[in-house]
Amino acid sequence: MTGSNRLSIVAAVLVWLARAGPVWARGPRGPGPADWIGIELEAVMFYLLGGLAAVCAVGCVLSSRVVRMALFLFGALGAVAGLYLLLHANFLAAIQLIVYAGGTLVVIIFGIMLSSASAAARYRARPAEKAAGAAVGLLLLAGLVTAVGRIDWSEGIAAAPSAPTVDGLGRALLTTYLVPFELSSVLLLAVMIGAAWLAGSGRK
Amino acid sequence: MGSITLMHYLVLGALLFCCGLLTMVVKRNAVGILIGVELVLNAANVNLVAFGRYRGAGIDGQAAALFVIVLAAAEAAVAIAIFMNFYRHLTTVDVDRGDLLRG
Amino acid sequence: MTEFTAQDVIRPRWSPALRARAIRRFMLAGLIIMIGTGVAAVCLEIFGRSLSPLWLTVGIVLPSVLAFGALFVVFAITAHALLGRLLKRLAFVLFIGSLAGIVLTAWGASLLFGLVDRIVAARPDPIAQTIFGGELTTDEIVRFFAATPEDPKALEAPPALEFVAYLLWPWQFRLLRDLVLALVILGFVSVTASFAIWWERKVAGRIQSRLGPMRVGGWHGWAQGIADGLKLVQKEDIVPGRADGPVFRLAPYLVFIPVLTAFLALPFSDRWVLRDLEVGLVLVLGLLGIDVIGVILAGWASHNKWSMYGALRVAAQMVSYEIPMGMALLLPVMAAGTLRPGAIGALQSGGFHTWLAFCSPFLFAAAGVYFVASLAACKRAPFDLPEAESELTGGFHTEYSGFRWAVFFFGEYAAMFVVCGLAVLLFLGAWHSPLPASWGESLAGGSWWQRGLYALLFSGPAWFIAKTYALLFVHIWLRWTLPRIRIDQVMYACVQVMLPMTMLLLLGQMFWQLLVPPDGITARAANIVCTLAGAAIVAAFVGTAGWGYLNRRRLVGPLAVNHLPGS
Amino acid sequence: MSSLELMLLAATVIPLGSFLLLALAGARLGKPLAGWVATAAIAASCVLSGLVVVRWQGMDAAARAAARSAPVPWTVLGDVPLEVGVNLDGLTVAVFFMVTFVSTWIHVFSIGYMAGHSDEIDGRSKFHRFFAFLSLFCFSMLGLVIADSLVLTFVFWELVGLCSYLLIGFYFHKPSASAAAIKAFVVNRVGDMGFILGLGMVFWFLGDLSLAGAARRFAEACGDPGSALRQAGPLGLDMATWLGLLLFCGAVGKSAQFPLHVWLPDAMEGPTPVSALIHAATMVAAGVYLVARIFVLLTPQALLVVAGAGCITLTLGALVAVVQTDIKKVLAYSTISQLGYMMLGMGVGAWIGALFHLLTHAFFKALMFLGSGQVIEGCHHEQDIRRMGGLWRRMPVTCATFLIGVLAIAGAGIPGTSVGLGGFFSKDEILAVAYSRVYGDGTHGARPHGSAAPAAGPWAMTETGHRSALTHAVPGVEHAQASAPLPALLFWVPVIVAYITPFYMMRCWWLTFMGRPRDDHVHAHARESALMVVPLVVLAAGTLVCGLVLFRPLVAEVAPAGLLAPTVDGHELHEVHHALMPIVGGAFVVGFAVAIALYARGLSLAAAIARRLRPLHRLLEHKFYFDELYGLVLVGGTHLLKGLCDLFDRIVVDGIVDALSASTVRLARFSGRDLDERVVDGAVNGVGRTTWELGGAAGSLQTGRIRLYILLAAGGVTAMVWLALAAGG
Repeated sequence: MTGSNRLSIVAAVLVWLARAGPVWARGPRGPGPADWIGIELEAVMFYLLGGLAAVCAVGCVLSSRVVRMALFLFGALGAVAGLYLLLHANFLAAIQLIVYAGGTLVVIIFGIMLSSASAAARYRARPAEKAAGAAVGLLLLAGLVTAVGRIDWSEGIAAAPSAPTVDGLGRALLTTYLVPFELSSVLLLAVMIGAAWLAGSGRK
Repeated sequence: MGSITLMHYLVLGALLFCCGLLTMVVKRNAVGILIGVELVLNAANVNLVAFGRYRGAGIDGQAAALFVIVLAAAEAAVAIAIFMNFYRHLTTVDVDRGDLLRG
Repeated sequence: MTEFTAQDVIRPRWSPALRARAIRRFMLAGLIIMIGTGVAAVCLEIFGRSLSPLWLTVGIVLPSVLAFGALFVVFAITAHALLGRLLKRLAFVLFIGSLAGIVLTAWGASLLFGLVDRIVAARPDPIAQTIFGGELTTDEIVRFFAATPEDPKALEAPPALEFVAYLLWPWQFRLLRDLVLALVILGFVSVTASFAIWWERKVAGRIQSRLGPMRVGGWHGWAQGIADGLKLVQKEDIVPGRADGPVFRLAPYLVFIPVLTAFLALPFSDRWVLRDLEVGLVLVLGLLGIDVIGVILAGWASHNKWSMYGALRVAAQMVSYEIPMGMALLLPVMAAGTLRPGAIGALQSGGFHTWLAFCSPFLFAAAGVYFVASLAACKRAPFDLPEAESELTGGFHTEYSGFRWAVFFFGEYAAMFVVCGLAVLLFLGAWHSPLPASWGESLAGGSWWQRGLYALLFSGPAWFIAKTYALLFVHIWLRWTLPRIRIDQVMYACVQVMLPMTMLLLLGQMFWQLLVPPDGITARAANIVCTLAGAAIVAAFVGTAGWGYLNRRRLVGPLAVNHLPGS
Repeated sequence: MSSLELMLLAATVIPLGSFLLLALAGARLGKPLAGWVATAAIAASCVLSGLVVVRWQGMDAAARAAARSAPVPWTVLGDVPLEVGVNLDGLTVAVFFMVTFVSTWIHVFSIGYMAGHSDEIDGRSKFHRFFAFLSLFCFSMLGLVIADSLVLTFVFWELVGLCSYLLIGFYFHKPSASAAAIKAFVVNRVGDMGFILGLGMVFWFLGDLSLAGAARRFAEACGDPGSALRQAGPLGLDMATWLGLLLFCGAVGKSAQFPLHVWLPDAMEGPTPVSALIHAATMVAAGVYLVARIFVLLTPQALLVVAGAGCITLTLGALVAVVQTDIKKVLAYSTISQLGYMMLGMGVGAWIGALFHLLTHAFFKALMFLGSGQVIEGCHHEQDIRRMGGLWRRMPVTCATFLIGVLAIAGAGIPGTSVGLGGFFSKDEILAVAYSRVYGDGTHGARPHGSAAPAAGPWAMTETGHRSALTHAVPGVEHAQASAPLPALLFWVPVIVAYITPFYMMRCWWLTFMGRPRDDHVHAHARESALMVVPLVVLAAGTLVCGLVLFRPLVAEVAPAGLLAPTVDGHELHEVHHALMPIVGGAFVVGFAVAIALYARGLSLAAAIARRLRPLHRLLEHKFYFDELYGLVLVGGTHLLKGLCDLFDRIVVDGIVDALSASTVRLARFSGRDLDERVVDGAVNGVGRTTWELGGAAGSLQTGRIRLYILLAAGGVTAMVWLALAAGG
């Protein structure tokens, strides 16, 4: 195949694509949001991210090494952060990254390292337990999905897309949610002291 | 056609929730249980934010999710501290060994 | 940890035969996927079926990504095998070429984007949207070029424009734009890292009264960084026998990718930014926080006690220092009232004295605190305990070698660039020059060369990069002049010194903003004092360097002097 | 704000700054430096307040009124505005200056005193902590002085109490010190409880929490026979009286008046400078100051109670002081006694006299406490005067200055002339007013003004019988005893005590400094500290001049600024003085003479007398058994309450239960045995057995394995979800 041939094929494909437009854009469509995430792209991103989250969650259940579980959890957290972005909760996504992925997960990994007698130590559950757990989990999943599926959720898609969330969230935290906000600060303080005491109490 | 509705998020939330629950049931490592809890909390958070977006609850869903994240961080810190003590006393993190309170 | 023999540790990985087989397999897989996807698409096209997003994702998007991934792997393996030797010969050309390529790509891409955006805006039917942004047909592009002011909808078009239209059409899709810009950023990071490696070695040499690398590439060994990179790429890929393989291999990318992603929201100028996100600062901070996980996992997966200790230290240190760092960042955020990097940068356009660091004494102090905390968060000396070579033989990357090790270092230098960039963005005037903005007002709206001059002299990516490199230089400088401190001192400095200090600063700034009227005499006096102090620091910085240069004969040995420029 | 107010405010805040500095960085300042920081702060305050005094003296009435600016609104409680301002008048200025001046020299003294004392607790120096507390105390006290609203007063009042607690318990590792601190705190709380109730009444009835506003509203309310304040309250007193009495409760606690005086002697556990500063010069005076400020809120009945409490207190204190052997305890009881004088003065209407006495007393009592501190410090923490004696050789300056203090407290002066020490004037003034209230004809009030209004208003009798400014008080008010003469005891008891006072003070001084050394060991080591002598001399000088130069006019000037009668008729006062001269003029000579005669030859004569009067002596030695009484009443009361509860339980509750059970028994019999045994017992046993077995089953589930619990919970949730689904169709 000569070079010119190859070029012509590419050009033909391009022309075809340009004239026809993408395959997947053919259906009836309404007016989409003005921002760059179109409805369909949002859907694609949802399936990608949701799939990642689901795969990671299942990986969490199935993997036997706790470090791998932490890794899968990391994946799930990142995917959920992406879902927050899709849901126009930008600030929450960033916070998810900072607090969950950057803080909580580090604490968990720290805990894994400090508490494992050997790197390969694994505790396997008995098959009966696994079976029971799987049965209960699947039944519950089936029940929840059935319950969700009974209702028609298609109405009431959010009308207002991306209002600035930082501003609104900040205002809400200092007005409507002032009491929980303050309480959670107190809780954090208590936790800080408590965790320090708990962790330090053993080594007198 | 095919656009994402609240149902999609709810199903995903249910899946994450069940996975978290299963993790808690199946893992004998204490940290594994903690990881399961985090998954469950994330599932709840996805639902909260999705409801907030699709049911016009405005910022409320996000605020609640924010509190959940904060609580999860606090919970993880305390849990890890407890596991440290557990490990110090029993030299293992196998939660099945922590059955001193059995009836 | 148990004893190993060499046979346990080293697992032979790579041979030409293996390589060829891998290339064949990946290529085959990629081709099959692509063909399959194409056939499916054509079938769908023929039968006129539309797809739901789920099947779209599963059937088309995911296979496309996988196919591209497979082909990229083929490309990487081939490049690794073949280009290595080639690169060695053409190092200079490649370096300059890549530099120019990056700049040109960025520039050209932004021009193209601008053009396409204008076409989209000029289009009669702006409502119709497609999956990737705008359903711009080639006809419309041709029509746009053919249009004259008198007749905006002229249909007759010169045939040459048809070809241009095909070239322009893909650029309307945001995904493609992002891909291009991501490549630019990747290139920029690589160039920065390889340059910084050389720079660091040169600075170290000069500080230690020696020359540093002098041979590779000719002029002062400038190609040393590239040569190092090539050497590392070509090294044997070693995974310790008892390491946790997948985690071990994954860890370097967990360090590198978040830092790379942080460039997503880092503005090089008001328009040279990938996404000027509303929560950009928090996102950058979060992404910087994530790379701890990669480091810890690297240490853990190595199955080596030095790595493990290094990892534990990293976890403690980086997580701790993120708090003062984040809190110091809160001060300019409070002063600017926004988390959007672009908005914060735009605030400081008035010249040296309007930079946020000089707006109040607390911001001035916060700039210093932030800088120290960022040193620690980047594991740089004097806080480089996690990889203290005299205690831990390298810390978390003890077991790493070759390409993965290089990825760690790329990640580290990229992180340094990001934290310094944040400092520049938040405290030191972002992309604006120190010159007062009023001087350049006539240039800003002039002809193209005047605007170019304006961009060069008053605001633009050049200034941002220059200032960031200056801070980067301070990072390097400190590393070779300050002794390393103990880990308990590191933690003490964070928890008992920097944390309370940042809290006090935060409180102080709060009261400052509440109580001091922004145009009052107090604010002005503070502004003047801080500006003078900042100018004095810069002057001292330059003066020290100049003094060192003038006294180089006393400071550096004769061998070095003979090779110094200007001798 | 006027510059004067600003200066006062600054003088108040400076010690707070010093406190913050010492609290944050005191440990780094080190041992002497921290003390000097605090001293410098309070000295700066003193200089500022001195300037204020000088400028105040140079102003005429209009300028003084103009110098006072309107208070700043702070917040609104309900619909009552809460305003903050500086209560700028002559009394404030005088007391402010007194507090800062005395405090300054006590600070200086403290540096010397604490240098010789162990200030280490748990191996760490707490020197800076002492001065931090002192600074905080000064801030609170000064804030109390300048506060112009009852709420602010209460805030600083409590702060003062807190500082007192901290300083008494400074050596908190000593059980006695910490017990004394707690006692002081708790006893004060009792008084403050009344204070806060009184505040509530002010809030409720008057609706204005500023001093001036409350007074105005009070006057209006009392003028109106239908107002709520005129309603009868408990014990036949009206609400107005109760309001005043409750407010007075706070003063009772803080000024150690009769029922609540027990904490003050114990408070001597604190370091001696603390005793001088807090429990002699300033804090205890705060109670009197408070009464002076709320004087206009006190009805005649309330004033009578105040006078009564003061009278009891002054007697009690003086009698107990006679037998005390601990030098600080003697001074403590004499303080109680003198505070009683002040309260008595307040109660009989000698407003100016009482405050005058407060100021002079602050000087000479601080002087004597510091002197005792010098003695204690010099004698290596020996506090028992029986083991001292002959110290005048070793401590000449202390001896001389202490003597000046003794003369002052005894009211020494040349009768019939204007030559005398502070106590001579102030105490006599109180007695003179009491005399005129007891034996006056009640018509004094009409004379100076020549006013047509009859002197029948409830607030008519103040000072020398002049009418208060509240002449609009309606004549029809039913306060029969308002114009009636006071009981004669209120005059005669203080007069008798005026003879006792010089006796016990001279006893103390003589036993300490004169005579032969009774303990060679103590005597041999006694020495004077140079740094500590300076404050003694300064305060002695102050004691000598303060009575004449400064305070009387300053205090008297308050009247125009406040709500009291504008004039003090010097002429009439002199008349009464002259009348009194034969009664008390020579009291100090008599007292001194008796004391010297008793103790000139050591302790033997006194011991013999004590043996003869053993019951009385023991009564006095045990301080009238107040502590024991309180212990008995409080502890016994608790027991009594317990007994009552027990009785209630046994009679009422048990009775009900017994009655129920009896009726149940009858019912059971009535229902028949078969039914009961077969059906009911069977059911009960069945339930029991089932429960037991279920419990066993559940117990086997109780494995202690958390995962199983989670699984079970999840299973339960699953079941519920499916049930709900099934139910929902």
